[in-house]
Amino acid sequence: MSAAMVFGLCAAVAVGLGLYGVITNPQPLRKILAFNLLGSGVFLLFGVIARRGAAAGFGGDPIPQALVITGIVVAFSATALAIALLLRLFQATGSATLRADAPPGAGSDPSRP
Amino acid sequence: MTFASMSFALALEIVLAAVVLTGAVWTVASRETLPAVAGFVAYGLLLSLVWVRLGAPDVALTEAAIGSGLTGALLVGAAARLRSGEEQIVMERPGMVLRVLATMLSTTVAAALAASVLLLPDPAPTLAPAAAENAVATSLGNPVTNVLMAFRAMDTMLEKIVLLLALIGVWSLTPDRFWGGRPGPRHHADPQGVLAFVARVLPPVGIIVGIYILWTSADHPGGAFQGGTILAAMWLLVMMAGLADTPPVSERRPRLLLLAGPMVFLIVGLGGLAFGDAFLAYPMAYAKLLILTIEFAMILTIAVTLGLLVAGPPERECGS
Amino acid sequence: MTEFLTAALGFILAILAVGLVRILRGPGDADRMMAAQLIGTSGIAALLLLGTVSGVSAAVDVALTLALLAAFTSISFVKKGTSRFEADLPGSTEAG
Amino acid sequence: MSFALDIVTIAAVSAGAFFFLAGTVGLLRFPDTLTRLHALTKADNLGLGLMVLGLLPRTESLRDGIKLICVWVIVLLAGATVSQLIAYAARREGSRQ
Repeated sequence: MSAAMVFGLCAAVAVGLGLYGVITNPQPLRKILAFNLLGSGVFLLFGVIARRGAAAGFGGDPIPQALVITGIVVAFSATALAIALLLRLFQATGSATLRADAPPGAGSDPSRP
Repeated sequence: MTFASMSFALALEIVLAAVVLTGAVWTVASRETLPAVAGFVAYGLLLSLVWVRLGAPDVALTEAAIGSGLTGALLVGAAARLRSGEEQIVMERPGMVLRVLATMLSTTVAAALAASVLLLPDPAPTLAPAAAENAVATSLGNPVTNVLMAFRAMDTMLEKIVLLLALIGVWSLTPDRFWGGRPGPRHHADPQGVLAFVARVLPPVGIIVGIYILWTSADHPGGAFQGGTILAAMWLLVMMAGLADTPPVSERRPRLLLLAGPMVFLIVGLGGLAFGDAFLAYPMAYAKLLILTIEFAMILTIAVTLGLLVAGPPERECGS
Repeated sequence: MTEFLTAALGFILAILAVGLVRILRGPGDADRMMAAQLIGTSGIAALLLLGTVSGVSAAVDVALTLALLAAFTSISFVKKGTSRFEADLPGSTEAG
Repeated sequence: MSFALDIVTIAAVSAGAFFFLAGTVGLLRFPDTLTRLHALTKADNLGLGLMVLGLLPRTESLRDGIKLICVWVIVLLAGATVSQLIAYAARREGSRQ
């Protein structure tokens, strides 16, 4: 049992938890949170693979590490866009639900004068 | 290293993983949104400890800056705005069947991943020697910067364009009558108060640290994203304290800054096509200079892009 | 020495876990924010210890970044979390 | 010399850990928000400060030492601000009930 192994198992559990949250949580914001959790688990798996490839005097294989850095930035972009969409939905309908048959809420749409 | 200290280190890693997973469980399980967000931020913070332990301080920096810090601020803002609609949704909990199925599916996925972690090939495949061999080409000491800026520079350039596209997507959600206006609410605070004080004292320190993180990335962990994120956070702090307002999205200066990084990257890339072997091929003698030029243009672009992404779409007219 | 610092690190992680439980239980928003602050500070302490234990000197840079971003996040957490107290109205954020 | 520095490290890190413990116990056991806040600031100021002091002899260069102290100063500044904001929010919450 090595350090990489411990964190690899930790990553697998994080992915499972994230997946469960994405499916079962009714609030869209919580789904976004859970999706980020899932993504961070995947990044951690990359980190474990990078750690196992430590060679040539480096603490880990730099290629997976660089991929994770790019991945974190892209995940942030996607999260920002998802949150903007969600807030717009809330503004337009007065509720932040994904149900199609939701009753129209009391929210006011500022685009309508 | 003796056996005793080995197991001591292993115990530490198990404790760390357990605390990380506590944060993760609670992010999913908490009933209210704001504590769930706080849990996620704590999880991100602990994850950067894990990255340090995995020998990846570059990733730890990114996780601390973007993954935990800026994402946290974004989520906190959204959670605070959505609070009034929360009670209604809590009612629509999914049924028993769905929850059992979801549990089975996620357990299966987690188990499969765990099995594949345990069955990873030995010795592990690695590109580290190749990265070390080719480091001469750029004369940079940090292998991750080498990969990001030279070996896989195309990915990094496209990633910047993804950031820009996300911002365009966010802006396109603007209600018609606010188009070209200012993002976010106008914050007011007592100019003599503690928030205004910290927003005057912290940003100079933050700017120095941000530039230092970029400057040190040639040979030590760091980089333009990490530095740019710190700059963005300082800018947002100043706006939150009401010392400055968000710029209208129709203004020319922020738009030029948004484009500066990708444009410099593209010009250098095309220069490689004209004078070198391929797109983004740096001539060996100028490699370090060109990479640093791109990174300095990048840090400004990243700071402005991230700041505006967190600020959201315009929701006021220019004057108000 | 490494053993001692590792033990100290384990202790700080335990403190951090207690902070997590505190956010979970609440009861008030103020308690949750205090717990968040405790998590930030103990996380930074843990990072500094971990850097020394693991021999990663760049951990100090990570700690610097974390200190700045944690400051930013906890300030926005407190400000947004207290928005029901209308913290955005002029002059209402501070006691003055 | 190195023995003396080891003693400094052990003493300061232990004292720092003690203040972290004190702050946490206070956060859990003290009766109201303001006293809990008082306990918490001990962890911020003294806990982390003593940890930094203890780790200073372990740093490899002067630059790392300066950065360590910077970390502490930033946390102090942020902690003081956040405590003020929390205290103010708590006072308003209390006066409204």
